[in-house]
Amino acid sequence: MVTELFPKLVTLLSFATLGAAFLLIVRRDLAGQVRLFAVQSLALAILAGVVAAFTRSVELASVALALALLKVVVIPRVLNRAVAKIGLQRAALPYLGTPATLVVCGGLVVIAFYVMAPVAASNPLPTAEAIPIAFAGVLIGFFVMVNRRRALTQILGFLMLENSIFLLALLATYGVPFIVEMGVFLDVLVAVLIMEVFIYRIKENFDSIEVDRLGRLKG
Amino acid sequence: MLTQILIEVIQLLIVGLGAPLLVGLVRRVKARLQGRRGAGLLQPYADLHKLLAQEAVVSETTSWICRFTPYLLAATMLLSALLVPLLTTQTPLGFLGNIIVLMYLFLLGTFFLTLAGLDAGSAFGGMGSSREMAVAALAEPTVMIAIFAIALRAGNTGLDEIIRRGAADSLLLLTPGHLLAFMAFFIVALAETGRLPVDNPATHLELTMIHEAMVLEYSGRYLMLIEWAAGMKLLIFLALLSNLFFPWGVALAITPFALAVAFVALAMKIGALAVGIAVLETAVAKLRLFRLPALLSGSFALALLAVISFLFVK
Amino acid sequence: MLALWNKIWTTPVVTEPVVRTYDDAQIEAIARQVDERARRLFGRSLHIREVDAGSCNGCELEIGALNNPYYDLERFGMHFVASPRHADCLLVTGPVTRNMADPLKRTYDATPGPKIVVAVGDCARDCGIFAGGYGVVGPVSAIVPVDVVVGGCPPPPSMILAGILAALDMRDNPQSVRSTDGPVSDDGAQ
Amino acid sequence: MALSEAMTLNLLLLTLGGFGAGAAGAVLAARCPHVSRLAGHACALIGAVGALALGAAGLAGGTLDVMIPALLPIGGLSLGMDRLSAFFVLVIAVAAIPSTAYAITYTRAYEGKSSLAGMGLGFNAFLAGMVLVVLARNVLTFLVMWEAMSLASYFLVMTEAEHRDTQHAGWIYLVMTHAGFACLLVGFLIMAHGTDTMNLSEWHAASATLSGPMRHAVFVLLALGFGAKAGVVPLHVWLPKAHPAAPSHVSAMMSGVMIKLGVYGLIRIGFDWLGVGASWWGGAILVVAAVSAVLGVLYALVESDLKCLLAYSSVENIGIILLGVGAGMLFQSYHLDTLASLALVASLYHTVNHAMFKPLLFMGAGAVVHATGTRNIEEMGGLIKRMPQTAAYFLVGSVAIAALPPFNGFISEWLMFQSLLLSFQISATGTNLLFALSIAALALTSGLAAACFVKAFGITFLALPRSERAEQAREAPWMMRGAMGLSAVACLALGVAPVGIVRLLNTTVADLTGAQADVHFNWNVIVANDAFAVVSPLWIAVALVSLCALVVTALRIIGANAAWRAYETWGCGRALQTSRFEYTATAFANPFKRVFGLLYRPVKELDIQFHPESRMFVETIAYRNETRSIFEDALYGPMSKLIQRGAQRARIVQSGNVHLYLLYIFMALVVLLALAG
Repeated sequence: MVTELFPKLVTLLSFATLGAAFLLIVRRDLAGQVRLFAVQSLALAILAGVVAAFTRSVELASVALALALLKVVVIPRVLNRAVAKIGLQRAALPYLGTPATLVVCGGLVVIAFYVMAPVAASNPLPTAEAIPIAFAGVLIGFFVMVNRRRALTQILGFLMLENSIFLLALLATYGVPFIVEMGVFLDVLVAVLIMEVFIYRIKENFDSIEVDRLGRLKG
Repeated sequence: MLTQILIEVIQLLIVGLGAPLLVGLVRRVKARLQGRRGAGLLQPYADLHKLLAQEAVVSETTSWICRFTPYLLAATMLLSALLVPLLTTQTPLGFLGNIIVLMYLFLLGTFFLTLAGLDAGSAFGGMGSSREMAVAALAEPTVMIAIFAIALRAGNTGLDEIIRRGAADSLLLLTPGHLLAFMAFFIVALAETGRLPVDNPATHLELTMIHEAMVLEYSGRYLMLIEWAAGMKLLIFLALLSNLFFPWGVALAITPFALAVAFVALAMKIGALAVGIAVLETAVAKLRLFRLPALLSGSFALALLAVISFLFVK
Repeated sequence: MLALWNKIWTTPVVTEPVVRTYDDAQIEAIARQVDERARRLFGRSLHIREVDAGSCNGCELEIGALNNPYYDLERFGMHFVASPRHADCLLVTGPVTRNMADPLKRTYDATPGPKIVVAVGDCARDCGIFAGGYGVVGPVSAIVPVDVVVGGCPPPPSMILAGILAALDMRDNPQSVRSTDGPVSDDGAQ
Repeated sequence: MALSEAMTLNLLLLTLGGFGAGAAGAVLAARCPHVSRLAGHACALIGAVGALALGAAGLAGGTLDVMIPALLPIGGLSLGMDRLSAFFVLVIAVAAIPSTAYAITYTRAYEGKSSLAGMGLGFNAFLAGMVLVVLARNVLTFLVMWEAMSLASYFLVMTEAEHRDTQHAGWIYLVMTHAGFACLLVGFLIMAHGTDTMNLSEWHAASATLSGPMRHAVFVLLALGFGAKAGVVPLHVWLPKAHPAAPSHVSAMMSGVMIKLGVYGLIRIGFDWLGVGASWWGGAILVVAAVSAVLGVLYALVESDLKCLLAYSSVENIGIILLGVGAGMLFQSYHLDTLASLALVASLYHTVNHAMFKPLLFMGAGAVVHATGTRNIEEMGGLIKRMPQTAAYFLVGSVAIAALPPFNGFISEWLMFQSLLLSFQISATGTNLLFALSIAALALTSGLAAACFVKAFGITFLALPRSERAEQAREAPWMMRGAMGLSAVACLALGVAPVGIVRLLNTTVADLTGAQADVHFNWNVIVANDAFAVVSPLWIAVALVSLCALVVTALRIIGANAAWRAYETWGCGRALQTSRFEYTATAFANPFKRVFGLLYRPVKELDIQFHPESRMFVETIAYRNETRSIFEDALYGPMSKLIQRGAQRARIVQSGNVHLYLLYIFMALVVLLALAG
């Protein structure tokens, strides 16, 4: 039963992260996007917990705990603070409209499945069949960064990308070593804090956080 | 033979008599969520009964289409009630058609209702018709792709067979494709039955209406038939959702006990979905008409993801 | 969204149990009586079409209040509809102006029978302070047959509700008096 | 049942004799338009009935082998008939019989205006050409008949040549049809060269000798040629111009049948001449078909010229038919022969259905246009009261073309859906996704088609008349109504009793794919693919009717108020209800225009002239809202410019100097000799 249940559960939770990514694309207001990111991270943390339970790995369990703490609680809080300070409630400002974005992301999922299906097939782990989903998340994260005009939503794209890479590692090899994972988390936290400060600076200087306007800085 | 006739009669009665109760339930829960007492559960019966006693005022510019449509609409819904497996997977008239036939029967009803909306020559009716048809047409691809996803899983497009396969699969709810298809189908069900956020069934403002604007000309028994049919459509969609995606309790063999269990299970599943709809309708606002394509394309994306997940993640 | 749910969860049902805010004892009695009978007959159904025949919108504000959770018209099985075709009760406010006389008559004719007409407000009863104005045709009863008149400027929601309930009572017992208040003329086409 | 060859030959002679007599009669009686008209079309009717019998005989197993070497060079006139040919003869006949009967009365309107002798000659030649194309058995016969058919239809399109629109339409038709013909010619020559035979029936066996690239080249060329005739996107541009310009019975035949011969050709190359092809062939046809279906119906939806709308809807239906052809080719390349047969059965069923309801709709449109004097549906309305029978028949056609039960379009679309849904048996992910998207396209198409025909019927026939001509419209004469009634009954019959025809089609496609589709029947219940899907059209129809009756009686029994009273339309108490308040066709299509704005590129212009004294007063408001075809803008515009520029350049060659011309001839000779050597 457990051996049958485990891959199903992994696939389902991976799909949940992908679903959260899709909803994040559709969502217009920043606060909702941040919440969706938290939801995605939560699904990821649960997934890590499930894998940890299945492999009886204490290291992975602590990674799951750290992930939950950092990405479900700390980073959303930091981002919410930034949202509150900037005062932009509905400000995704994508280049493409919602239906077009959905079409593009659907296409990215298809490409991810197409590219990753052989990889998944050659990997012996029971979690392998969800690898294409993780890869789709990576592509979508990239696309969100490309498609959004505002700096804050680009950070969200970056965080989603990072989540998906974590997922990919988890599915393909049951996670990278503990110390590396912690280092990455620290990096992400620092990156988010730095970017937050940058956003304030940009906001103060330009009275807007549209990335387009940074083009004026060049000589 | 007699049991088969009995089952079909029970199905007709469940859909025909249960529809007003379902509408009453949704309204009651909504009223409670809005901090009101609301009308009783049986209020829709009183409404329909009253409409029957009223005379019908018909626009003088209309033709036979306007008077024929309510009967056809009620008949298509009753026919759907005969096809849908409500209590058992051995629906006697299931051979009449599969799930695609069901969708085309709904489209037939919509086709004539939109014609009737144009018949009186009022601007409201035309507007309602145009919008209803737009929603119906845009919902169609999602429906078919969701059906494709289901057919992929069950290897069949017959309603009975899909349910039987589903009931045999214990890990059903953990299949991502299944859940994605459910979400897609749920959004389509909201659009097809004119619920929020697609259409507001309780609006009084002509310009925000879709379904209601189309039937502004109807009165008396004609209106009664149309409202009844709308209730039946909601019930059939909810029954489809609950039995296709949560096929628990559906009688696999015809025994009185199994049928009783199936009836209770069906009532509970539909009740839960109805409460879900009421909660959703309290929480979300109606979307602007031209934001609807985004919603429907979202549901289409979900359905396509369901197909992809069934194709790749077996 | 969570904030909304919290609000919904913590807000009790605010609807008044029975009409008791108005001190007119007679109307309160009618209301209570009709309400009881309404329960006995497993609910009723009345669909109302509101016609503003030239009112100052004071009455409309009060009528609008009928829909709020406090008065909750829906619990009596009544609700406002968008078309006279769907209605069996017309709620008419204001002195009937020249421009609205014809539409009012058409609305009345467009309503399927059996139907009742409730005139709301002093203006609807006798043109109120607008009586004799050059743009005013007359009270509602000069255009369409009126069943019940609810006086007041504007009448409070409870009073309007009582008036509608009284009219409903009359519809179910046609042998009772046609009108409790105000003149009735039968020049409207049936 | 074996039919003697003499009998089929006699039927062929009857058919061609009918058409020949019609043509001769029309020309001989040219002085007397009335007689010319009657003779031309009555004889054509005999020919059409002959074609019906011929087709039926062919489907029953009759064969034909006619060879007259003297009549044509290089191989002579060669005719033959297999089941596929017989089926298409039948399709021609079922559309031609009502259309011709209709034409007998309909053409009265052209007396004194156009040459009826020319029309009779052209119409008969057109019909005969079509029959002979599907019977042709060698390259030259095929090409000659193809050209005869195209030219005859061109002259019929030019019936009202005095209109500028017609001239334009005729010109575009001529260019497109000849571009297609050129592709066919080159393709046929390569094929004949590669297989070393001009005999079409030998190609299937000989195609194996063709080299790979050659096969691809032949496929592309022939597909382009047949696709241009079928009117697939983006080769459809001539269709919405030429079909409306022709008289309605001709439009009925062009839209109902002639474009199907493109389908005939595609089926021939996909399943017969070239053998089992590469999988990208089927994929390409599937994509083109899906695009044609969706774009065709989208353009139909915003059209307010009734006949133009019907023409665009033909593009859509060709798309649906080709979905089956493409799916069948794909299935075949994956060796799923029973599924290929199912897809082809669906496709051929839709072909015969479309040959019934499209002529019906064109005949209805002809009656309406004749009665109101306009093709613009914004000036119609209220015709259901003035032309009740025409309205009823048009409604039948609309419901059938919107693929709704219990009419015939529903059955073919249902079969099509089943065959596409069964694609999961292929295990190639890219192909699976392609199929998923074509299912979505077909679903979108059927939804949009319903919207389109709600508009076409609703705006044309319902509510108040929008113009004086529409108000004074009269019902069509009995002969025209009878022809429409015949088609309407056929639509219903094929909708509720598809069993016989599906059986016939199954044997027909089995000749092509080598396997029968897995379709069983049980008391009018169709069971596809081992109980994968079940439908019972007859019982659905019976149940619908009896449930309607049940509702009526139930209402009577529980004592519903049966009184009803007519009163004016509710317009918020407004005094005047005129047709100006009605929703227009443009308004009806507006949501679609906005949703699919990317494809329509709507142009909106609002021009308000204010009173010179004050901006509070408006003198005139001009509003223009039109859609442009992206293909004409982006594809054909630049192309025609390029050709014009090229032609300018080429003018230097033409100097007028005789010596120079002699030099050209000499150079050509040298080059030829060098190549031959």
